[in-house]
Amino acid sequence: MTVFLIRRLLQTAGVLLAVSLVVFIGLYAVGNPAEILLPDDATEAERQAAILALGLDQPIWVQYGVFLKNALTGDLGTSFVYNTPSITLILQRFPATLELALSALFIAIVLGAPLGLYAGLHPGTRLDRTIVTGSILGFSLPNFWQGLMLILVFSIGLGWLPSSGRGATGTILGIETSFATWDGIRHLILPATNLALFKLALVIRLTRAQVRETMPLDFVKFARAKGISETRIVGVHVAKTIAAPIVTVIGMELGSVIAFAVITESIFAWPGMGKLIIDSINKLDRPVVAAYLLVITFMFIMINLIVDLLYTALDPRVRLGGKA
Amino acid sequence: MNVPHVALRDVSKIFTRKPDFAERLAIRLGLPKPPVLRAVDGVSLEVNHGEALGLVGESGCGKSTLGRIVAGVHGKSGGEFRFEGKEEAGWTAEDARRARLDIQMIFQDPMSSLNPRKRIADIIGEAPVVHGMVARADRETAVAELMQEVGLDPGYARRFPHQFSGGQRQRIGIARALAVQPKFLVCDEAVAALDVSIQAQVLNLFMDLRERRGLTYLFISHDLGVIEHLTDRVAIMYLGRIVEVGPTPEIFRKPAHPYTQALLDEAPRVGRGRRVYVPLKGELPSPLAPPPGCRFHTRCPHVMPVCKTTAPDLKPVAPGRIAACHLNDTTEQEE
Amino acid sequence: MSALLEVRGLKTHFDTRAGMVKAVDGIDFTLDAGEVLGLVGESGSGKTVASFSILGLIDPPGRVVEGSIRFKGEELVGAPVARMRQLRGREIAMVFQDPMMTLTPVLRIETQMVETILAHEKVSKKAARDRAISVLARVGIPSPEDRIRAYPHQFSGGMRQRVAIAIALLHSPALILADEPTTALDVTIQGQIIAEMQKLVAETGTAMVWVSHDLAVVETIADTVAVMYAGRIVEHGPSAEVIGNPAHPYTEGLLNSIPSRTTPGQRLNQIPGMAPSVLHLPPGCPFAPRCRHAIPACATPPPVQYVGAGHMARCLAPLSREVAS
Amino acid sequence: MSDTPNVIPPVPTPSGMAAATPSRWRPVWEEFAESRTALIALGVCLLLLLAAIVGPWLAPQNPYDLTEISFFDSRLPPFSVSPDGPFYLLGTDNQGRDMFSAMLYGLRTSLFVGVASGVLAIAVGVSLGLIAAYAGGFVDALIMRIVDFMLGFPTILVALMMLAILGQGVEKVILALVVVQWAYFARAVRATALSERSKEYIEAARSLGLSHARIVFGHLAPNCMPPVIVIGTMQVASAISAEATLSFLGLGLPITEPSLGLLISNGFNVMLAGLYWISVFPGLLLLTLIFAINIVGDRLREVLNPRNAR
Repeated sequence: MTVFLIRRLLQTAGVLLAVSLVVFIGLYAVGNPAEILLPDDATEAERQAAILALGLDQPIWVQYGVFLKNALTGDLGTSFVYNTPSITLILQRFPATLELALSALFIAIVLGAPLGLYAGLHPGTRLDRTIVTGSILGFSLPNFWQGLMLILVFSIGLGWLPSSGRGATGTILGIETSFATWDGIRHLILPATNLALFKLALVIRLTRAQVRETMPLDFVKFARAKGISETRIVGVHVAKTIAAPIVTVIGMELGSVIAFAVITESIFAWPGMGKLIIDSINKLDRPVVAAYLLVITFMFIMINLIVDLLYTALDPRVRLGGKA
Repeated sequence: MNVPHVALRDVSKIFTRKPDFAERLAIRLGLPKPPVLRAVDGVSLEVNHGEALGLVGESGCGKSTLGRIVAGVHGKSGGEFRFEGKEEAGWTAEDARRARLDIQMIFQDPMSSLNPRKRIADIIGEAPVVHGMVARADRETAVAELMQEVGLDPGYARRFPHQFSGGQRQRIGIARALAVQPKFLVCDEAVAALDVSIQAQVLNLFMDLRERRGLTYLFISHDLGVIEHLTDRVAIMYLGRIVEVGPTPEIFRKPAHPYTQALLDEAPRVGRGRRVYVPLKGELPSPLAPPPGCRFHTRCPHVMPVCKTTAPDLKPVAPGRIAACHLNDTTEQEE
Repeated sequence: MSALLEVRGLKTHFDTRAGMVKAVDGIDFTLDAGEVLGLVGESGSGKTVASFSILGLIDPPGRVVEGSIRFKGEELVGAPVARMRQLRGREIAMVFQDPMMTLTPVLRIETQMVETILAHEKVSKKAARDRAISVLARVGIPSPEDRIRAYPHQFSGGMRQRVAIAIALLHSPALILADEPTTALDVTIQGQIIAEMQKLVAETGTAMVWVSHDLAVVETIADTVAVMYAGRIVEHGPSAEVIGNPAHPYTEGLLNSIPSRTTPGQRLNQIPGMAPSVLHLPPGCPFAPRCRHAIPACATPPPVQYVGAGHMARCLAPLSREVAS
Repeated sequence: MSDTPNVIPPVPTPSGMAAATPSRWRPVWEEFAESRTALIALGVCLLLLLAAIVGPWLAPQNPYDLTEISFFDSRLPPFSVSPDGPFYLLGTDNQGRDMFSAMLYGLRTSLFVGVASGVLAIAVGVSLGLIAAYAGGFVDALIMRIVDFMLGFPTILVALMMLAILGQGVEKVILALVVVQWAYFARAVRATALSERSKEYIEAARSLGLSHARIVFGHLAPNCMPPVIVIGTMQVASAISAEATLSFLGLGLPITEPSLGLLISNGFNVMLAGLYWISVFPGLLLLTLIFAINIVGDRLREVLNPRNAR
């Protein structure tokens, strides 16, 4: 366990450093933010003042050093565009994105796991083939186009659901969320569906593959030979065996769902981190992009850590740090 | 004849995982070091020209690792390896090549020991052509002759391994080894995966080859019946060490080590009828943490206090026989 | 009194891509209460499929296509799934070949034992647990009250096999099907398991079918031996008779193939060729192409002939016929 | 005693094998062909590939030659006949481009980007994976840390950031896709190579004194190919999808080299006004292409999986 923690700590530091370096260098090479921020008719003096104020006159390594030092104190720079600390900007948008991501993951698991389980238990049947083909279709649909089609059909065609923005929010248990109001939920349905579809396909395929791999194993046959019911075999023996890998993958996917929200948020004008980042890229708002990447990296590492711990809890054979 | 074909002195093989940075840090903080697996622990053994030496032991005793060291598939961690009297450290490139090709290996698993994507002709014919023993133009003839020698129809040379049965695949493996004209075969459980009737065919083939080519064998097996039938001398291993060596008939008649005794008692043999088993007690200790003193003391029916502290040395117990057991000490002291 | 188990004309076939695999193709045998039958054969002979057929544990594409299996007079072929479930683990128990694979890795030994008891009996969890502990003690697991909380991976192979045997014994079944239970174990551990099984059979009077490829192992424990070849039983009789005085040329060939039966260094008296594919069996005796005594008449299905008391061979010209008459 | 010959008489080949199988791939193909869906999908793939190759000769107009485009024909619905004469099977876009022609050109670009990035990613990933597996130690650790790092982040995010830095362009998109894809191949190849390396045929090759290069490329590499084929197929599909997404977000291809994704993006702006065809038809074509490739890939996965071998 100690080894595991030390290793993780070192990895986290290394990855964050690497990402910060890559991000910083990458962003430095793009355009000159001063040019974009200033009106076209700005004087040379105004331009110099802006460059000075933004610290753009310093050599690149000095800028990086300042950037790192500030990052360690939680200051990831101030947005050129909004003139607010970029970390504040991102954290403001975070709840909306998280809400979207969790809804999508929820849909994917609730629909995907039973479908995958059924398909895995009845391989080769008509329904199995339909589910499998459907799941291939699911991950073949380009996410953005599928979003457009959802809007075309349900907003424009049928007029059932709103196509853009986040609806009214309310408070549940002190958390401000769309789930509190009907309007909020209505606004959430299409983007959540859009984001869920890809992961739904993944959950189906993963569950099916795991079930198919587990069912022919000797211990399932031995459980049958003991005379226990099929329900208990599938519900306890098989389910517990495949839980660890499935939970791991789904957990990892939470990060990817948050990242993928970039596209969904652009299409449905959802005011989350993803939309912010696309806007910031287009406006060359360097501090926000940098802060976003660092926040996302940190989040990924935390998610991985939690998933690893969860895996240990679910599978008795795994002991962290090779202490078995 | 006086110089052994292969001689090992105090050979050991240690498997460790190099600790990464985090683990080194943890060790510095006072955590235990990662376990070290001494698969082979100070083994000395000589195999003479033309003899068939058996190597017996249970799973995890290091017999396969020892075989691979002899065949040059694994390197050793320590000790001396002499090939025809010459120590490995003093080999020229030509010596090394000769030693490597002279000793060939026959593997256990007929499924995984043949490259599934190569045709039989390529499997058998590749090495001799690479080493210039056979001209490329003569490859086909050479392959056909080898296939014939091991009892395969040369007409099958264009086929792939999956088109053969287990016994036939084992013959292909034998032909592959023979292709570089070895004088020494290391057979690692070479018939363990085969059905009894097929096993008999392959054992006969080994005996024929020995006669025809004057081969030296290191025959590794857990099957005492096979060992008794095929070998002249036998060495018994337990947890990385050799506990007894001697001529096969004598050891089978009167083993000098309690472990050998237990193995012989417990191997079921046809024709003994129904009998009540009095098995050896206890489990095989983990090779990661072998017991101190005599490694067999945790299971030995004759265990004495000295066995728990002092490891017995291999000592002569009869002409041509050595064994590592404190029981033999006492008789010596009485003399 | 009727036999405990009566198998008649059992055929289990597998409909595969390559064709119909007749893994078990018409076998008959009976087993009395307390009798131990050794079912011997080489790989692919159908011995394992035969034992799984008895419990109805054949997975598709396999299927019992014909025949009858009567257990205590009750027909098992075509019996309702619910009825089979009642019998499994309670009346007929099974021990598998690979002890590393038979226990569910993520469940405690306790869970796996208690659920087996509760599946067949209405007892309290506490009572079930106590019984599980006592059975573990009986099969030689040290400090069972602690070890029952462990997971399978915390046991060695030999210990896991003991746990599997304990699970089989939970309901004192009338019949145990043991499918190569010692094949995956080391010699000294095999010795322990055989000794354990010998003791249990003697104590409980359970009947047993011991499936094995190893005649030597079977001889130590079985009352009668049935030898299978290409999906059929070719010889069946008291174990001393079958091994000491084989009637079928295949049995004789098998015995001759065992190295320890021949003087060391001598060529073994091998059976030539290899077992036929059960996809394309010859119409007559399947062993005829490899048989040194084969005659042209062997191209027709061989008759069952008795060569001694309860000693049959499916052969036109059994080797020890003169003994019978 | 020796009346039984030592040599096994040549026996007919064991069960179920074709008498003299000329190659190991034949049974794979036969099993593949058992699925009608997969065969149809393969047919669709080949058809689309052909259409992309001969597209410029097939298209009624060159959609990027401004002289051929009539602005007066803009935003015509499908099956329109313009007063000037041309027939627009799938309608026209904002600038009066024939959608059918634009889609043929777009398909060409999309497929090129997908296949090119796939091939390059395979070359990079397979080499690094093999090196990692065979070298072991520090090299292995270094390569695999980078792979873990790459796989830790979602493809689309990394590609997005790279293009934000690099700017638009076909070669830049391909570069970004190679960067995000090679790690999948490296991981798969390394895993297979590690399990193959421990097999006895590799030990046999060593015992026979064959050189390292011969063992790696002659023995190890060919046995690591099945997962590469499967992942390669799927990755081409996902590269096409990723490129479309990036172009849609305005970060992929420049407007001068429109792929299917860019066509969809152009249509998005007018879709809300009811001009559905500009977005829907390229989208359907894109979906068909990706779906067909994925079905082929899925079937290959099923057929090549050693676990499913019968």
